[in-house]
Amino acid sequence: MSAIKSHSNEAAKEAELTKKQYHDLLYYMWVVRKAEDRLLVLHRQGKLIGTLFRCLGQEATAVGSAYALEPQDVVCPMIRDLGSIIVKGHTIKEMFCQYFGRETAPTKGRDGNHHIGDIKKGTISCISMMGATIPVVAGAAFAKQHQGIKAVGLAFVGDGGTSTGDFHEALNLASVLKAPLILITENNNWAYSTPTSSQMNIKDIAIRAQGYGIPGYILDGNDVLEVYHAVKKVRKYAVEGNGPVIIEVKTMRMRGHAEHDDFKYVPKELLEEWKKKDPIDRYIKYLKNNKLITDSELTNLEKKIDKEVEEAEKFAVNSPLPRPELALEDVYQDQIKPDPQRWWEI
Amino acid sequence: MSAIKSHSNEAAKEAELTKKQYHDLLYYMWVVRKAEDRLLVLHRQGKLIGTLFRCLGQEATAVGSAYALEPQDVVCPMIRDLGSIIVKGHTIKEMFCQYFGRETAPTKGRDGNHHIGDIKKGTISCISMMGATIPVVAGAAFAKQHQGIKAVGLAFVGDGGTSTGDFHEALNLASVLKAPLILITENNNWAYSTPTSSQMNIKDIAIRAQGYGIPGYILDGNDVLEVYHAVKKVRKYAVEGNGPVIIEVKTMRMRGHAEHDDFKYVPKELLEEWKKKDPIDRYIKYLKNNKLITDSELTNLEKKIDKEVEEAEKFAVNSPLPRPELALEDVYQDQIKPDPQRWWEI
Amino acid sequence: MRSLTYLEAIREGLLQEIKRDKKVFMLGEDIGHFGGPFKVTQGFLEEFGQKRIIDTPICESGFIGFAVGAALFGLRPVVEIQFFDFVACGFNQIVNYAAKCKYRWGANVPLVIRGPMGAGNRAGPFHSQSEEIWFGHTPGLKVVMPATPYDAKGLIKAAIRDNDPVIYFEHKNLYRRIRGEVPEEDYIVPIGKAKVVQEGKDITIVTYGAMLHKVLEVIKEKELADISCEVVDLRTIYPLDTETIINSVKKTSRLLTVHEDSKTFGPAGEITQRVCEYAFDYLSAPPVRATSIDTPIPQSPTLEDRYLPSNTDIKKAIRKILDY
Amino acid sequence: MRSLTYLEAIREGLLQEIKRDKKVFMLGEDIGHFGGPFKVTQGFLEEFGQKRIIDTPICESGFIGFAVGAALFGLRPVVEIQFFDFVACGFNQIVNYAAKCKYRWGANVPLVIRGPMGAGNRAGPFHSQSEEIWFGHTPGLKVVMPATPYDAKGLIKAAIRDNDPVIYFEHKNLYRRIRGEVPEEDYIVPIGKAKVVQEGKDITIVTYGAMLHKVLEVIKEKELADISCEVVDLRTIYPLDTETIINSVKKTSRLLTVHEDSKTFGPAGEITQRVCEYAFDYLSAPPVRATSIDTPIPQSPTLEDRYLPSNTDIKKAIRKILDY
Ligand SMILES: Cc1ncc(C[n+]2csc(CCOP(=O)(O)OP(=O)(O)O)c2C)c(N)n1
Ligand SMILES: Cc1ncc(C[n+]2csc(CCOP(=O)(O)OP(=O)(O)O)c2C)c(N)n1
Ligand SMILES: [Mg+2]
Ligand SMILES: [Mg+2]
Repeated sequence: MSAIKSHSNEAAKEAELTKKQYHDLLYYMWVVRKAEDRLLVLHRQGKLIGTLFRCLGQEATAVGSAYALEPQDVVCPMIRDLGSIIVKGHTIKEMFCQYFGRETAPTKGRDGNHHIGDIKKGTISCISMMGATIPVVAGAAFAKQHQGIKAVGLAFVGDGGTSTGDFHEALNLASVLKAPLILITENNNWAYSTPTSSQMNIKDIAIRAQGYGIPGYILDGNDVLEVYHAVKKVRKYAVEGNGPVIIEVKTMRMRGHAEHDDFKYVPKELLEEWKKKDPIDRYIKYLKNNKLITDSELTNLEKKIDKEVEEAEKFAVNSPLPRPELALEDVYQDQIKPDPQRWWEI
Repeated sequence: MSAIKSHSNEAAKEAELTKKQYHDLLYYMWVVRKAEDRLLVLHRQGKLIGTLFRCLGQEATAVGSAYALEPQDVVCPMIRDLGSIIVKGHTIKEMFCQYFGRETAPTKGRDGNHHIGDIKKGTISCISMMGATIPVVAGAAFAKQHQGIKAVGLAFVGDGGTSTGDFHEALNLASVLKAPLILITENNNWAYSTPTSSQMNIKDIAIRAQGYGIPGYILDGNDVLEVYHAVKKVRKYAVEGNGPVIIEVKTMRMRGHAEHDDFKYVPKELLEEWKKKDPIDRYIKYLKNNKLITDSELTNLEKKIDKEVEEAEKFAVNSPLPRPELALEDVYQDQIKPDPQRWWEI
Repeated sequence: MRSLTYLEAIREGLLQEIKRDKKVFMLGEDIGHFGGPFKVTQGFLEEFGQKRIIDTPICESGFIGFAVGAALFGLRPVVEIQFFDFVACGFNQIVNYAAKCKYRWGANVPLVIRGPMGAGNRAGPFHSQSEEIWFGHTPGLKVVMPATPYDAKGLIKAAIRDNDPVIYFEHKNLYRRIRGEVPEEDYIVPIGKAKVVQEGKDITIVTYGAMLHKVLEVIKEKELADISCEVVDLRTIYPLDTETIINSVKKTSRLLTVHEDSKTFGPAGEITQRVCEYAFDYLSAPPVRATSIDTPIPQSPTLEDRYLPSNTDIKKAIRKILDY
Repeated sequence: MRSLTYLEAIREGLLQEIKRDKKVFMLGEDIGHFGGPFKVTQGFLEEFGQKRIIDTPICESGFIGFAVGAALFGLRPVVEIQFFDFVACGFNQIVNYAAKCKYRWGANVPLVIRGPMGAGNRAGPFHSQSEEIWFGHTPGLKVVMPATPYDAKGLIKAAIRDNDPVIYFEHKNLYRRIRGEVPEEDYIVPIGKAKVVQEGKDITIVTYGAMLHKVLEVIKEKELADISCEVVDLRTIYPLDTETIINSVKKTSRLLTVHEDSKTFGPAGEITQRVCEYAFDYLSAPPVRATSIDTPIPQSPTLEDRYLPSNTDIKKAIRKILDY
C-alpha cells in the first residue's frame, strides 16, 4: 500500500450516506463560509482584533475529513481548516468571540482566530509555527492508543508547511512508532506569496510518503465526498496499528494569505478556473442532481446558518473585553506563588 | 535522472586513474586507519581528551568521495569522515593535537576530535548536532557559485542523521535553489545503539531523493573506486546548475559509536560478515591483482605512514596545553571591548 | 533634514548596503515580489534580481544554516525572519553553529539575521515576542535593537559590515509610527554603543526599542515635571555598553530599567548587576525595573496593555525611586 | 541511611514513578537496551517493555512535539535529551508549544524534559552547556536543577507529578562523583523551594548545580576560616524562591551568586535584581557574582578551567565583599 494512489470519484459511491449526513456536510462547509463572509465585512470595518484568515474555497477538505472521524479521534487544524473543528463541536460563536478578542472566547482573548482547542472535544490548538503541530497530533493519537482507545489523529499542513523540519521528523517518527496519524497536506498552490513551484521541486507532495514507507494518496480537495470517503478508508488502516498516512489534496487558496494581503501575485485566470470548482456550489449541485436535498430544505438550511452567524456576532459584540487581571492567570496548571509583578507595589 | 540508480562496479572501469592516484587513495585510507589504531591505544591509556571516534571500516567513502573533488570544492565531514578532510589537506598531526587538546591544534584546544575546518582548504567544521551541517554546506557551495566559482559542496550524514529536520529542510531548499550539494548518506546500520530499522521504515535512504525531485544513488560504501567514480560523475551534474544529489552508501560501523561504547548490541556475525568487506584489505587486493602496486611500494607506503603517525604523536605530545588566557580570545572577529570578567579584578 | 519612518530608514540602509557591496544578498520567506509582510523589501527583487533577493521555502533552520555556509565562503547574507518568533525553529543554527565558528575554528561568520519583533500590535503570542535574552546570553553573537530611524539605518549598515553574526531586531510597532531625521548619506551607528538620549540629573532610565518612546512620553508628563530624567537608549544589547550606563548612574545615583521583555531573567537584571558591580556606592535608591509580566503575550487589547509596562507603571516606579 | 550516587538517585526516582503511575512513559534516543550514554535508564526497557521505554530516531523537535501531544491526551511523558545541548534542535516545541498551551487554551502539559547538562568533563562546546536561562526566561515552563542525590530523587518525582512542563537539568559532572543519603521511600522535593544548605551570618552565597559543591569546598578552606558563609542552593531556577534568598540576605547583608552559566544576562542578574528590590537597605556591600566567562565552552583542561569560576575566583570574591 505504499505507492501513491490517485483516489478517484468512484470512492464517493462506495458507501451511501444518510440524508442527515449529506446535509451535515453541506451545513458545516456553508456555516464556515458564511461566518467568514460576515467576518470579512467586520474586518474591513476595523472591528476585529488581528487579521482574518479565510478557508474560502477549501472548506471541503477540512469538513470532509473531520466528518469521517469518530468522536474519540483527535484533530488539529491549520490555517484553512476551521471546518474541521466545527465538525468536532466548536462553534461559530466561539470564532466570533476569538476574532472580537472577548473574555467569552475559548482563549479568553489571550490568543486569536482559530487558535483554539479543547481536550474534551478532541481538538488541539495549532500554533503559528508551520509544521509544529504534526508531531503533536502524532503523539496525541499515540497516547490514545497507549490507553487502549482505538483512535487516530488528523493533522493538516499546507504545501508551505511541508518544507519544515517538523513535517519530516514527525512523519518519520510516526512511521517508526506506528502512530495512527493521518496527515492531510493541502496543496493550494500558494504559501503566502510563494507559489508551490518555489516551495518544492516536485509536483505531488504525496510522493514523499515513499520516503517514510507509508501510503500516500492524492485527492480532489474540493470534493467533500471524495475527501470524506478517503479519510474513512485510511482511518481504518491507521487505527489498526499500520502507522501514518499522507493524503495530498489539490485545492486552491481563493484569497490572500490573510485579509491584509491583496494577493495581486495570484494570476486572475487561476482564480477564475478554481472558482468553477467551488466546493460548496459543486456539492449543492450534486445534492440537487441526486435528489438528496429539496429546495426548501436548502432554504431552511441557509436561514438556519444565517441566524447562527447573526447570533454569534451579537453574542460576541455583547461580550466584554477580558478583564486585565486575566493577563496574569493560567500560566501554570499547578499554581505557583506569583511574584508581585511591580516593585513599586511591594 | 530522478529514479534511484544502483551504481555498479562497471563505473570503476569508466576511467583509468594514474598510478599515483591509485596509491593516493590507499594512502589516505590507510593513514586514517593507522592513526586511529594508535589513538585507540592512547585513549585506553587515558592520554586523550574526550572520547575517540573511529572511521574503522568506513574509510573508503570519505576518501573516495573527497578525492573525486576539485580544489575549489567544499567538504564537511561527519563522525566517520576524517578521511575526507585529510584528502583536502588537513593532517594527521592536526588530529593528534586535537585529541591531545593542545594549543597547536587547529582549534587551539577549544574543540576536540575531528571538529576542525579551514576556509582556505575548503573544509567546514562539523558540529555535534546531527544534520546541522547539511544546509551549511549547501550554502557554502551556493556562495562559491554566486561568486562565479564552479564548485560543489560535499556533505555527509549518517543514517541516524537523516531523521533530523535539517536533512529535509536542507535538501528541499537546495533543490529549489539548485545549490550544488552532494549529500552522502552513510547507511552503516547503526546510529549509536539504534539499528537503522528503528530509525526509519524504509530500506534505502536514497528513495527520499524522489521527495525532493533530485537524483539518488546507492553505492557500496566499502569500495573506494566505486565511490570515487560515482562522485566524479555526480559532481559534473551538480556543478552544472542541476542542483543537489543524494548518494546512499551501504557500509558498516565496525566499532562502537565512540570508544566508550562497547557495542555489545551489535551482533557478532554482522561484524564478521563486514570484516570480510574491509575497504582497505579489499583495495590492496585489487591493486595487487591488477598489478597497480608492487610489494615494495606497499612496504614503503606503510613505512611512510607509520612514520607520519609516529611524528604526529610526538609533535602533539611535545606541544603545550593551551595557555588559559586563550579561553577568552577569538569569540569575535571584530574585537569588542571585552568586559572585565571578574568583579574582584575591577 | 529629511524625515523618514523607522521602516523607511531600515529600507534605505539595506538598499545602500546591497548596492555598495555585491557580496551582500538577502534571503527569507516572501521577501521578493511580495516585499515581506511589512513591505520592508518591496521593490528589492525588481532592482537587484533573483540572485541577490532570494525567496525561500518555509525552513528557518535550513535557510539560516544555508546563510551561515554562504557567510563562511565569501558572501554577506542578510536573513529575514518573517516574524522573529519563528526564529525558534532555526535556533540551533544560530546558537550552536553561527555563534561558535570563530571561537572553535577561527572562521568568521558575517551574517545578519533581521526581522520584526515586539508587541503592541494585538498580534498575540506568536507574533509579538521579545527574544533578546536568548541571543544576548549566547556568547559569539552580537545583538542590536534600534529605537529610532537614525539608529535603524546606522545599525543595519554597521551590522552588515560587521564580521560577526549580528541579530538585528526591528520593532514592528515602530515601523510606521515613528519618524525622524535620517541623513541620506552613508553613516553607521557603531555596534556596542549606547546613547544618552536625554540628559538629566535625578534618575537614569535605561531602556531600548519601543520602550524608549514610551519612556520619553512618560517623562514629559506634568506629574513628573519636577524630576530631571536622564534616558539611556542601549541600542545594542550585546555587547552591553557598561560605560555609558555607569557614567550616567554615577551622575544621577538612581536607576530604572524599562523593557518590553518579560520580567524574570530579563535584561534588567544584567544592567542592575553591572551597576552594583561598578557603581554601588553611588546608588541612593535600589536599582529597579518596569517590565512586562511573566506570561506569554496575550492578544486582546485589555490583556496586552496589562502585559506591557504602562505609562502609570513607569511613573510610579520613577516616583517611588525618587521618594526613596 | 543508604547512600546513593546522584545518578542512582535519579534512576530510583524515575523507576519509582514509572512503577507508580502507568501513564508515565519515557522516550528519547538510545534509552532502551543501551540505557543512554550515562546508563541512567539501564534495565528500564527490560523491566517495563517497549510501550513504556521508547527509543526514537534522531529528531528532538519531533519527539518533543510527540511528547507534548501525548501529555495533552492523558500520558505523562519523560523525554530524555541525550545531551542537553541538543535541545536547541527542538527549541520551538518547548518554548512555543509546551510553554504556552495552558495560557492560550487551558490545556495542561504534564511533560518532563530531562538529560545531562554542564561542564567540567572536558567534553567541549556541544556537550557542556548550561541552558537554564533560555528556559527560565520562557514563561510557562518550570526549571529545576538538583545538586544532591536527595534533591535529585525528590525533584524528579515532583517534576513527573507536576502538571506543567518541567525542564529537569542533571549535571553530568555530578552523576558518579557525588554521593549522599537518599531514603528508599517515596518523597518529593517541592518545585520552587530553595534550600539553606549551610547557615552562616557574614555572607549569602546563592548557587545551584555543580557549583554548590565547589562553593561548599571553597568555604571550608583555611583562608576563609574567619568568615561565616550561608549557602543557598536554589534547586529550582523558575519559579525562583525569592523568599529564601531575601531572608538570607537580610541576615547576612551580603550576596554572592555563583553559577556555571556564562556571565552576561546569566542567572546572577535576576538574583541581584530581586535582592535590590526587596532588601536594598540591608546590603552592606554590592551584590556580586562569580560565573563562567562569556565564551563558548572550551574543551582542553587549561581552557575549561579558565572558563569555569575557580576556587580562587570564589575566594577572592568572598574576601572582597567582606572587605568592602
Ligand atoms: C515556521 C514558520 N515560518 C514562517 C511562518 C510565516 N507564515 C505564515 S503562513 C505562511 C505560509 C503558509 O503556507 P502554507 O503552509 O502553504 O499554508 P496555506 O496558507 O497555503 O494554507 C508563512 C510563511 C510561519 N507561520 N511559521
Ligand atoms: C541532534 C542530535 N541529537 C542527538 C545526538 C547524539 N548522537 C550523537 S551521534 C548519534 C548517532 C549518530 O548516528 P548516525 O547519524 O547514523 O551516524 P554514525 O555514528 O552511524 O556514523 C547520536 C544520537 C546528536 N549528536 N545530535
Ligand atoms: Mg499553501
Ligand atoms: Mg549510522
